[in-house]
Amino acid sequence: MAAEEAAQWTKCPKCGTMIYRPDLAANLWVCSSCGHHFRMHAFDRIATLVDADFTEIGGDLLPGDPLGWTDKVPYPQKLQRDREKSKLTEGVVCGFASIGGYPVALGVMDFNFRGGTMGTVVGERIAQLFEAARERRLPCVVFTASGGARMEEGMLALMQMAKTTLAVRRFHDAGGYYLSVLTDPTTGGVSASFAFQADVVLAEARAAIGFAGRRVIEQTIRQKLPDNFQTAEFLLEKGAIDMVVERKELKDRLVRLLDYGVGAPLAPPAPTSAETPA
Amino acid sequence: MAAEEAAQWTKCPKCGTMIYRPDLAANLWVCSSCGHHFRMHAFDRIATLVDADFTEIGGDLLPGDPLGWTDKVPYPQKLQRDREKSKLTEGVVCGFASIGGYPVALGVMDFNFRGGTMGTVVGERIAQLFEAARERRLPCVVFTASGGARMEEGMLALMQMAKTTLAVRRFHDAGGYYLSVLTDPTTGGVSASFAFQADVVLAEARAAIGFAGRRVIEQTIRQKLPDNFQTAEFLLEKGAIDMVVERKELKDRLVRLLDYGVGAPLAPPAPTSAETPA
Amino acid sequence: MNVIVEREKGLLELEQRIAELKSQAAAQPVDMSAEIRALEAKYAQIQREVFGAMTPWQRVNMARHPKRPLGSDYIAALDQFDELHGDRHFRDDHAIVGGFAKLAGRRVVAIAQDKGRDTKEKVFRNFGMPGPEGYRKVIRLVKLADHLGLPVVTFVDTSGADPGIGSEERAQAEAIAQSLYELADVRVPVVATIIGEGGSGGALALALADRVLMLEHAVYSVASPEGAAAILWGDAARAEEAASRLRLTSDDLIRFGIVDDVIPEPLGGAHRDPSGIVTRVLGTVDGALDALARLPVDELRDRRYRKFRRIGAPPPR
Amino acid sequence: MNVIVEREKGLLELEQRIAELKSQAAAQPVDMSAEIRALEAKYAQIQREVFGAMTPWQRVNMARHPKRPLGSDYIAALDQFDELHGDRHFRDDHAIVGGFAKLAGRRVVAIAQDKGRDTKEKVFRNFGMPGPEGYRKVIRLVKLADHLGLPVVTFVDTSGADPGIGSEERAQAEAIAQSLYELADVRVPVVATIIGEGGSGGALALALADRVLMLEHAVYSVASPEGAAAILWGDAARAEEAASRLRLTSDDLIRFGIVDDVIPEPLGGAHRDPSGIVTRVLGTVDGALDALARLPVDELRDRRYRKFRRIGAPPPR
Ligand SMILES: [Zn+2]
Ligand SMILES: [Zn+2]
Repeated sequence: MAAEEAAQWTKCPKCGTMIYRPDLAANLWVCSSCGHHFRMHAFDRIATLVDADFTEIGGDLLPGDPLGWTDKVPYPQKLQRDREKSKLTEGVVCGFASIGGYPVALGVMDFNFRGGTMGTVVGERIAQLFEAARERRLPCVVFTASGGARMEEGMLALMQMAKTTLAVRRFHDAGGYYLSVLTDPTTGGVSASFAFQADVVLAEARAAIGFAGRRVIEQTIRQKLPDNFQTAEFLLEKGAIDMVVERKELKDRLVRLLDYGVGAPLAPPAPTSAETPA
Repeated sequence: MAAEEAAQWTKCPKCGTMIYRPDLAANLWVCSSCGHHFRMHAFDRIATLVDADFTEIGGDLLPGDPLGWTDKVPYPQKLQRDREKSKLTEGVVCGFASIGGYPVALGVMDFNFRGGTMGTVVGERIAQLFEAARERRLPCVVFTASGGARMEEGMLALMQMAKTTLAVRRFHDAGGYYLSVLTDPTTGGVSASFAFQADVVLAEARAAIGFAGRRVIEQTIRQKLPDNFQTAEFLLEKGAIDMVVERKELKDRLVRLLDYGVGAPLAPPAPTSAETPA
Repeated sequence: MNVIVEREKGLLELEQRIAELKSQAAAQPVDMSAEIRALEAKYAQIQREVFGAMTPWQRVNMARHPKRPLGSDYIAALDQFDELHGDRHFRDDHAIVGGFAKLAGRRVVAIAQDKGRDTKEKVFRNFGMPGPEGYRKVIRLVKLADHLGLPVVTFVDTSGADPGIGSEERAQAEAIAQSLYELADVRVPVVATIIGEGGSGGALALALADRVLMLEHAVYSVASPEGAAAILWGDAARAEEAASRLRLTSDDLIRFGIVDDVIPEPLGGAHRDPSGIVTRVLGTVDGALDALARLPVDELRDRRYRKFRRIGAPPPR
Repeated sequence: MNVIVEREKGLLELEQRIAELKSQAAAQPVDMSAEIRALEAKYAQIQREVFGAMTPWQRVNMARHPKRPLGSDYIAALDQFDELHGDRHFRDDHAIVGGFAKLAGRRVVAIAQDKGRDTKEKVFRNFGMPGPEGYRKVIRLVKLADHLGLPVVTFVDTSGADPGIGSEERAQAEAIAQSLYELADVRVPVVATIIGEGGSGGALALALADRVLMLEHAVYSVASPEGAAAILWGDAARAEEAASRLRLTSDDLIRFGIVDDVIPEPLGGAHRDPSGIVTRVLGTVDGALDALARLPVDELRDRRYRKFRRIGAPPPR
């Protein structure tokens, strides 16, 4: 098997099945053998959701190196490496689109860029997204995937929890409708800010969601945690989230949920295109 | 010992000590041996709290017999008996007064009248109290003591939970400041309405507080409950109430708490009399 | 033992005999129409005797009939339903089912108490007795409805709030008090329907509403008859006697102005025509929402205030 | 092992020798003033060496010094304090102490994180690590302050929010998110002071404030140095190295505009003059409240928005 052909195959980390990558993409990055949800690239996620009309905002906001951080390699080199690896400029992609005919402000985080950590650019893009949604009277949909605050930007990263919260609150107080979709993994400063400030909090099936990391907790309590701990299903049972959705049903569900917001104080008129669901 | 003299003595139900009634009154109906808080008559309670200026409202509202209730004796006879026994016209006394110089709207329930149960008159008096407090821009202080809704007035009694809630909500939305003091016992429809709708919820030491009665729970789970279950101290630990106060410290504490509301949107100017605490 | 189920037994046998006779008649040339008519007349007579004028205790048993449509049956009949779970703090309480829904094309938030049908479901739903987390889910959904401007529709069916240790530990009283508090001034119309048992504060916590509807044979009571008997006479066995005094039927409650509208049931009770009754209820709710939708928000809230304010109030002097 | 406590040992011995010498000198006719002066000079020199220019790691250790004034020391120094307990739903979290208070005669709501001093207290206070109920108590108190128009004063000192199983089960992330959400638009002024360790989101949940003050040797960090080292290099033992990179000192944070004012400590740290430093902090808070009290509500909230909005924002184009 040539190297080129081999690169077309990937192994499911859950069940070990070898999957042909184009098939995986066609199946929304869900393993057809075991249902494992692969982490999705932000632009793949957007492509599977929107009505082919995504307009990015804030894409020109790029991170600096406010702390002058160096450990093994300088922070700017890490950023450069992740940019190349992920084809992204930062850990979140924001913009306008419509989903099933419903116009939305859409933010999608990507674990491939610095583990989806929130630094100044992620915070700024999210804040701008909510501000733009407020001005344009759009509902806001945000997909989270994050290891938490980005260490290499220190306290400036932590402060993005405050910044994003202020933008969400202002949007919401004006009557905005906000749906968050927690994907694998959503932890730390992102889970403890805009992820859990939505009107409706959805989670993808089997996503890991929590505040403290699993390892931190295991070290603290010095015992192994049960397998389902911090899973979406666990959180549903504990009352923390509204629903768990399989990826294949996610778009339909989002369209239905968006429709309930059509009469909200801060909402555009109902869609009139042929794409409107019955 | 003559019968007349014997009537001057009472036995502490907690420790069994015989107490001379005038001493008990002088000690705020607290057993000087064991600290047991006797249930207080509403007018005794008022006398120990207010600056000698209580003006009752709603005292002329008297219960009818909306269901035409009879079991062993007709409901009107029960009412008559309790009126004579308690020297009260119903299970709550409401009015205006000042406490340590702070003008308040004050409601005091009394377990001696039909077990402090809430019927139409209790609900109406409480609602009128909150409406008057709103009009006069007074903080509201309510002492609860209740076995719940009054069976003999059926659904009309239950509806008083809704009525009192509406009055509390309207008062609160206008900026009113509301303190509730839960005394022994506070259960059922009173605990599940205005008792737990206050800005600050105080409880007298060792008072029994809960929704379901202790016996109902024991019958349901078929085991004995721990002694401290549904006590004020238990609720404090469980986070349900703001503080537990010994009766001797209650007036001072209320005065301090009332002072924090002086700048509230719906508040009279700060007291200027000599009674104002330093 | 459900007294309605007991009384139904003879009728069900008769029903079966009539059906058998009819199928025999179809298969044979002999004319059996006279016998059939006679049996049908007898059936109708017994049915009228049994269900024509039920005692309050029979109504209680009808409200608890094992085949009576449950909260989730009404939810299932909505055009669309997207369940929202949890109180965001402790757990998802399955005695309360709530979420976004469409009713006759209208976007609403629907909330139902559900007792469960079979044993497994009953346990899962805690027999329809919500704990504090159930009422906190209600609060959350009502706030959401208020935020999005969606009317709230509730279906009430509970013997009462859960009286367990955990519920007391997590402040059941506070949860009900706050549910009432939240409903008291919500900016959207609220329509509550008592579909089975409206048991005490645990029911009212979903029924501080602009319109309170009630099924003909539902009951709505200050306490369950058993609870009232225990409170009054220390003897839960005297439930039938308590039921006869508590004025818990729809006739009583419409007279007191506590219920705004009674939805008739077929002779024999809602379970004799479950889908028909569910449709009729949803239609009545829809009509109530139509009327309420015309009111300006302040007028809506003011009417709600006055509606409950006058219950049990002395006549104005 | 606290590196500041270690470094203090020599100084404390020297202090004791000077004190002994002074009492000897007072008791004898011999002139020992030269020896005393020499020792005092040496003491001052060492003190300057030790505390004059502390490394970030030393600052972390100073912030964790076992004798450093704790949250409850600030609370105790208020003119009046009436503690309010509980989240109304699950339990009273002792890592958070809050209630009504008077500060320089002003009515406020005061909220402090407290780590506890001795072992028993530390356990009682969960080492100052609040669980979800702690943050829900904060939310409740902030709503109360908003309702009564009282400013909010917070004292921040935590290594972070509690990372236990129960805290995750009861939605720690949601509790912190909602605490931030509540503070974001409260109608009253909020002044936060970082008095010891400002550890991550668990600290920020009390510090989304109109004025953020910081003691000179306090630290405020995106993660504890141990946590950051574990995240970055999988090795919590490299905490000192992490501390040196994280920019967690008051000098760094005032430069970034994250902290508005730094309150100087005596040479050797706040614990060398606990009552003096507590008084100074309360005075600074009072001054900040004076300034904020002059702002109209909308202006206050707008400034709060802009204050955090610009942190880490790219320069406007
Ligand atoms: Zn697989
Ligand atoms: Zn005693």
